Amino acid sequence: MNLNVKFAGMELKNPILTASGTFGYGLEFAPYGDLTALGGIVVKGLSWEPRTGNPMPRVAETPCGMLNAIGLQNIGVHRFVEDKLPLLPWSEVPVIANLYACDAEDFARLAEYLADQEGVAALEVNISCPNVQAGGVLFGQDPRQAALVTAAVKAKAGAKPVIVKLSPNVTDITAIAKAAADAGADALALINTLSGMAVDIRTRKPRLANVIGGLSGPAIKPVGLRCVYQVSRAVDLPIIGLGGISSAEDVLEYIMVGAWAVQIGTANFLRPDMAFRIAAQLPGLLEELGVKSWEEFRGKLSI
Amino acid sequence: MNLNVKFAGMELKNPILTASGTFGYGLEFAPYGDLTALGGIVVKGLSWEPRTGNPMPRVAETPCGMLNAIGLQNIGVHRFVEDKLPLLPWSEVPVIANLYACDAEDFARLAEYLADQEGVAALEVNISCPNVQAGGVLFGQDPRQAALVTAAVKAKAGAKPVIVKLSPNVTDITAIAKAAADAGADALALINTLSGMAVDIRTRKPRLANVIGGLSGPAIKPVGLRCVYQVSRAVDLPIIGLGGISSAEDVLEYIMVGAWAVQIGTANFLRPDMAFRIAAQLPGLLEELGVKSWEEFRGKLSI
Amino acid sequence: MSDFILAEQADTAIPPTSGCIETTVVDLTRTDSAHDLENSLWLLDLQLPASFCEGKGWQPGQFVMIRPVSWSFEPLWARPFSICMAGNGILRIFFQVVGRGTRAMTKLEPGEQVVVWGPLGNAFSVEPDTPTLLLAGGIGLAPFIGYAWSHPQPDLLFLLLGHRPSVSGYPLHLLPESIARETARQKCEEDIACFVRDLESRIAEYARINGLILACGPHPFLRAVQTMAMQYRARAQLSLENRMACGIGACLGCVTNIAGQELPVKVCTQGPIFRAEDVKLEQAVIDRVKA
Amino acid sequence: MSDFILAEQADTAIPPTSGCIETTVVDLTRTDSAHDLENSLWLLDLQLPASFCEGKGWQPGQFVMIRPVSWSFEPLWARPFSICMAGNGILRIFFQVVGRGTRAMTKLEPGEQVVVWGPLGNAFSVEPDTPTLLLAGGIGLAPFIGYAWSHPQPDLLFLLLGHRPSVSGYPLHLLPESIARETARQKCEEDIACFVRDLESRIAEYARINGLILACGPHPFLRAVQTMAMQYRARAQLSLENRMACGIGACLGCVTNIAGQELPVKVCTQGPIFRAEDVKLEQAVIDRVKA
Ligand SMILES: Cc1cc2nc3c(=O)[nH]c(=O)nc-3n(C[C@H](O)[C@H](O)[C@H](O)COP(=O)(O)OP(=O)(O)OC[C@H]3O[C@@H](n4cnc5c(N)ncnc54)[C@H](O)[C@@H]3O)c2cc1C
Ligand SMILES: Cc1cc2nc3c(=O)[nH]c(=O)nc-3n(C[C@H](O)[C@H](O)[C@H](O)COP(=O)(O)OP(=O)(O)OC[C@H]3O[C@@H](n4cnc5c(N)ncnc54)[C@H](O)[C@@H]3O)c2cc1C
Ligand SMILES: Cc1cc2nc3c(=O)[nH]c(=O)nc-3n(C[C@H](O)[C@H](O)[C@H](O)COP(=O)(O)O)c2cc1C
Ligand SMILES: Cc1cc2nc3c(=O)[nH]c(=O)nc-3n(C[C@H](O)[C@H](O)[C@H](O)COP(=O)(O)O)c2cc1C
Ligand code: FES
Ligand code: FES
Repeated sequence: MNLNVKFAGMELKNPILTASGTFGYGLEFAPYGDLTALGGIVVKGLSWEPRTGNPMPRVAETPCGMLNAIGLQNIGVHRFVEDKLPLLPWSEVPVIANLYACDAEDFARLAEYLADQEGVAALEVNISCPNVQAGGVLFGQDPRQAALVTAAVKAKAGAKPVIVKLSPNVTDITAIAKAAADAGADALALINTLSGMAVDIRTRKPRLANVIGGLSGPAIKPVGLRCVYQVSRAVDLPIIGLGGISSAEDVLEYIMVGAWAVQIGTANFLRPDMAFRIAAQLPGLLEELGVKSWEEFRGKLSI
Repeated sequence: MNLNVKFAGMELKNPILTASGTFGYGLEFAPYGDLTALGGIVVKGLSWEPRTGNPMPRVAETPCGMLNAIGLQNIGVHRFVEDKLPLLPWSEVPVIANLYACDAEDFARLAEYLADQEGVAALEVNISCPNVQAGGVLFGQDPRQAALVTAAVKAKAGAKPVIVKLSPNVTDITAIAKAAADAGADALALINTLSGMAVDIRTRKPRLANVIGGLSGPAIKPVGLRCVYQVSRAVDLPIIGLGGISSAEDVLEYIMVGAWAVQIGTANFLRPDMAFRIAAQLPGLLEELGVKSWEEFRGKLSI
Repeated sequence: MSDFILAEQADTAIPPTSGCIETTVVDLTRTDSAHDLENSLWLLDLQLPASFCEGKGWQPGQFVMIRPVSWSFEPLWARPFSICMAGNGILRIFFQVVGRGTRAMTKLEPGEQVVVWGPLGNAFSVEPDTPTLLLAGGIGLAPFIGYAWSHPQPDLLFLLLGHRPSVSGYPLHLLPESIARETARQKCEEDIACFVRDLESRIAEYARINGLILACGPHPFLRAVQTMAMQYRARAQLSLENRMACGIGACLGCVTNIAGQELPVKVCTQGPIFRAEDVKLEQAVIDRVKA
Repeated sequence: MSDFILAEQADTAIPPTSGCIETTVVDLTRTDSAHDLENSLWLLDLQLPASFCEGKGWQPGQFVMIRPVSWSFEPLWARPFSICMAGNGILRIFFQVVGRGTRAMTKLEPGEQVVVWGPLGNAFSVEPDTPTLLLAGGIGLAPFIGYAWSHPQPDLLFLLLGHRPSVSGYPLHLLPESIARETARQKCEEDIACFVRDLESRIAEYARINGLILACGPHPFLRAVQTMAMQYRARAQLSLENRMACGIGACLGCVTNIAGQELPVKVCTQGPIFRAEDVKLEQAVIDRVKA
């Protein structure tokens, strides 16, 4: 079948994207597969200024998953646009910039700058920064804050589609999704990591210097599927599903509960050719299942 | 060292309890170990009337975890007290009743009935039922609702300690914890399962007839540790920690982040002698680590 | 006849078991010669825990939960298997590869550690003087090997085995020689229709002579047997293969609805064997449990 | 000397690699004879991917990420290992059991499938005419075997190996015979003090003659080398063993702070080898990474 998916003004040759923070700036994976064989590339979260991130250690393995507290180390949006973007095959594969800021103005400034970059296909807004002004609650944990950021980005994004990335660490993810939708989001991506921690009883220290980090990987797939399922029934926006995907089967599980596209995250660490392998295996699996089009399959979970 | 722990008016010979719903009514495990070697037994959630639970299938395996949507099938509190409790060695090991109801009055009625039962050492309140009157939000997801239930149970529990069991499916678990504490809870137990789902792309059906279920097992340990850590710093009540514990090491991880005792849940399914083995291994591990008392270890994570 | 079953199904006593034991793999042999690992057939011999035959011992139809130590957390649960034979120091099971757990079991090495608990559940009725029809759907043969050996008059038994992989993969040589048997391969629609006719005439016959019918196999097979048994008013017992997380009545994940029971009953402790007229084999469960 | 290293550390180019390959286990041998599995020493030979020596080839000090296919999700990450040797159809690594990943690797069977990516990272400098001191802390010996074979004048090399398990477990016979060497076991406080004195006098000596010092081993060992190298102004390169999730610069989990760099640098792509004067070996990291 034709794997092509169109939504939010984007056209992807297949629904396999990569997840921000797990695929570097894309170039790191060029030796392991053909970047243009992917549906799209979401790069590491970008801030206005370069960021050093959190102290080490900042990754730890957990059962069927991992914790990270990288703290958004990145080279800053300017160096990304100047040094990395020109090397990416952006005319053949959509490159999506993941934005990170700690107030609405900063988000808007990032959006404005990126709106002018031809090589950027869309903006993905990471709203998991704590808003200090709002008492430290994360933007992504409060519908009003989420709406604020979405509107600010949307106002400056010009023609670029705005994807809002949601956190699962909330009482009701559909409330945040609705707020982002009402504020103008073109698509939603979910889920970001679950808040978690790990400790070492011998050193009596946390395994992450930052103490708390984000849980990702196969362990969280049930949570990701549930969130996508709930949001896809509550909000009329295309959804990009992620969380624990590590096979073509997992991709179809997400699409079956309502996702239009998916992102491969932690699984890229299991083997750097993972996203390429999954993209290559997808047609065969669809044929085996007798699926003829995305429309016939997407969201078609029979209850 | 002396493994004894005292809190909330209870005295446990060691901090190893079993988690509700994973240890039947206790008796099922008698062939696999000495029930009196445990710190305590928390039995399957009890409602006023017997409940048939959800349709099948209601369990599914997931990476390093499982989903369940048993739907609180149970024989009802009266048959528990009449048929099961007399067979349990409750004079030698504390038996804790886990209560389940869908409104505050029902909770109060359960508490009142159990307050009179000599064989019941404490009441654990499962507030993960959706409150239909409050628009279907779970009691455990709203601080006011949580306080309401806690106060209702506490008012009728007489001398029995009241343990409130918290859900991790909230934006801020410390807010619920504080509400329960202010409403009179004697201790808190956390975490209950994470909301999740699983699907089968071949049958195109959810793997649970109920569609959504609760995720438990090693996969969720990082979330449980994080919740216990946060709540233990926010609330001045003893905490019973659980979520993914499957070894003596895991027990000490929970105690190091602030728990007074722990519960073994899904791991009981890995082998039915699991809780007994962990209780037996604990002294050796403590000795290896040079721990001399709980006071010197509990909450002593060095940041 | 089924007093024994009904007693267990009353959900009062804890069935006797030898507890949870760490034992070792003695031998693992593949019995079929197909190319594919999927659906392949295996005999697994474990060192029989000394405690296993003490006390009440084990009875055919009972099962064990098996979990290799090497599984750490993946797969998470143990897997249930009928006891094929237990004696002479060996606990033998006969299994088919259907998913990741059974696939992982094909990697077991002699000497490797395996956690086992059992014997679990109730057993097939034994009526020493009654002609008894054993209906095995594929791997459902497993408990009948022990059953045949334990029966006081094996010449009263007749085994009908419906199978998909070649019959050579099924260890029929482990049965007492005196047992009458028939096998029927189901390769195509026609085979299946033919097998169903055969099944029906046998069930009708045993209904007529008030014989005992015991069935073990996949859900669709059990449903067919159930329907016919009801139709001909035969006395049939079905062994259910519901998905099990604990095997000991603790998780309530394996339940089934039984006529006359207010609450769903636990297949692991109150079954796995039920009278055909009592059990509700729901279609929804079948679709999901056997994809 | 360190131009090569500094170029890589500039975080521009993607270091050349042969990509991600599924290969098979040729051989696994335990080299020590201790009783315990913990800390045991092993040589693992994998079939060398044909692409591995093409193009730029590999250089001593580089590493590979290894992940047996049988791991499914547990452990989750691949594990990094120095290339001990690569040639004649064999990719050899030398590893020590320190945790669950390396423990699981001791179960590898010939013929088993393993995913490998590499060669990764930068390499130790080779200065053909400079006396070069190789400082190996235990398993840190691994890269020096390849280094010694690739060096144009092996008689200019001197290897000092500090070790805890018996020396017989270290495959010193794999080194070219012409290489001078000394080994020192660290069993007690006294041994350690003695080894540290030895280390210091060697480092002082190589500083004097403007020799090159290369070190590979656990963090505390590297710290000791670093301190002494700074003190005597020796030219030393350290190979870091930070925890790695991806090995290719994508996760930012392996970073370390380097003098003169605004952002933390990736040990996997910009290292693992750094000049002693540049790298900040933080105590906090050490406590946590090597418990
Ligand atoms: C009392 C009892 C006795 C059994 N005796 C035998 C026996 O003697 N020999 C034998 O080969 N098998 C027997 N089974 C079935 C066996 O337990 C399953 O085949 C096995 O658990 C599948 O594990 P898996 O990881 O390979 O499959 P999974 O990967 O878990 O699943 C693969 C497929 O098998 C189905 N399945 C998974 N678990 C079960 C389960 N517990 N029961 C039924 N279907 C399941 C799934 O729905 C799926 O379609 C018995 C089951 C029960 C309950
Ligand atoms: C570039 C590089 C080259 C290496 N070369 C070799 C080699 O040639 N031979 C060899 O035996 N080892 C080598 N190591 C170390 C090896 O990667 C670790 O010993 C291994 O990853 C531990 O895995 P584990 O699952 O057994 O330990 P775990 O169970 O993950 O951890 C056990 C202990 O090892 C520490 N640890 C875990 N992962 C790492 C890691 N990636 N780096 C350092 N410490 C870790 C943990 O903090 C813990 O104290 C190298 C590491 C790096 C980064
Ligand atoms: C090491 C690491 C770094 C990440 N960095 C980012 C980031 O910069 N921005 C972002 O939106 N999400 C980030 N994430 C979250 C992932 O994009 C993804 O939402 C999450 O890991 C769940 O998907 P997975 O289970 O497939 O990994 C990061 C995840 C990991 C593991
Ligand atoms: C099959 C099953 C049934 C459960 N039933 C209950 C219950 O009746 N009441 C309750 O409070 N928690 C129930 N739980 C939640 C557990 O008590 C526990 O909070 C959760 O599983 C997390 O711990 P674990 O990861 O150790 O299993 C159940 C969990 C499982 C797996
Ligand atoms: S398998 Fe757990 S109750 Fe039957
Ligand atoms: S290991 Fe991932 S960036 Fe170095």
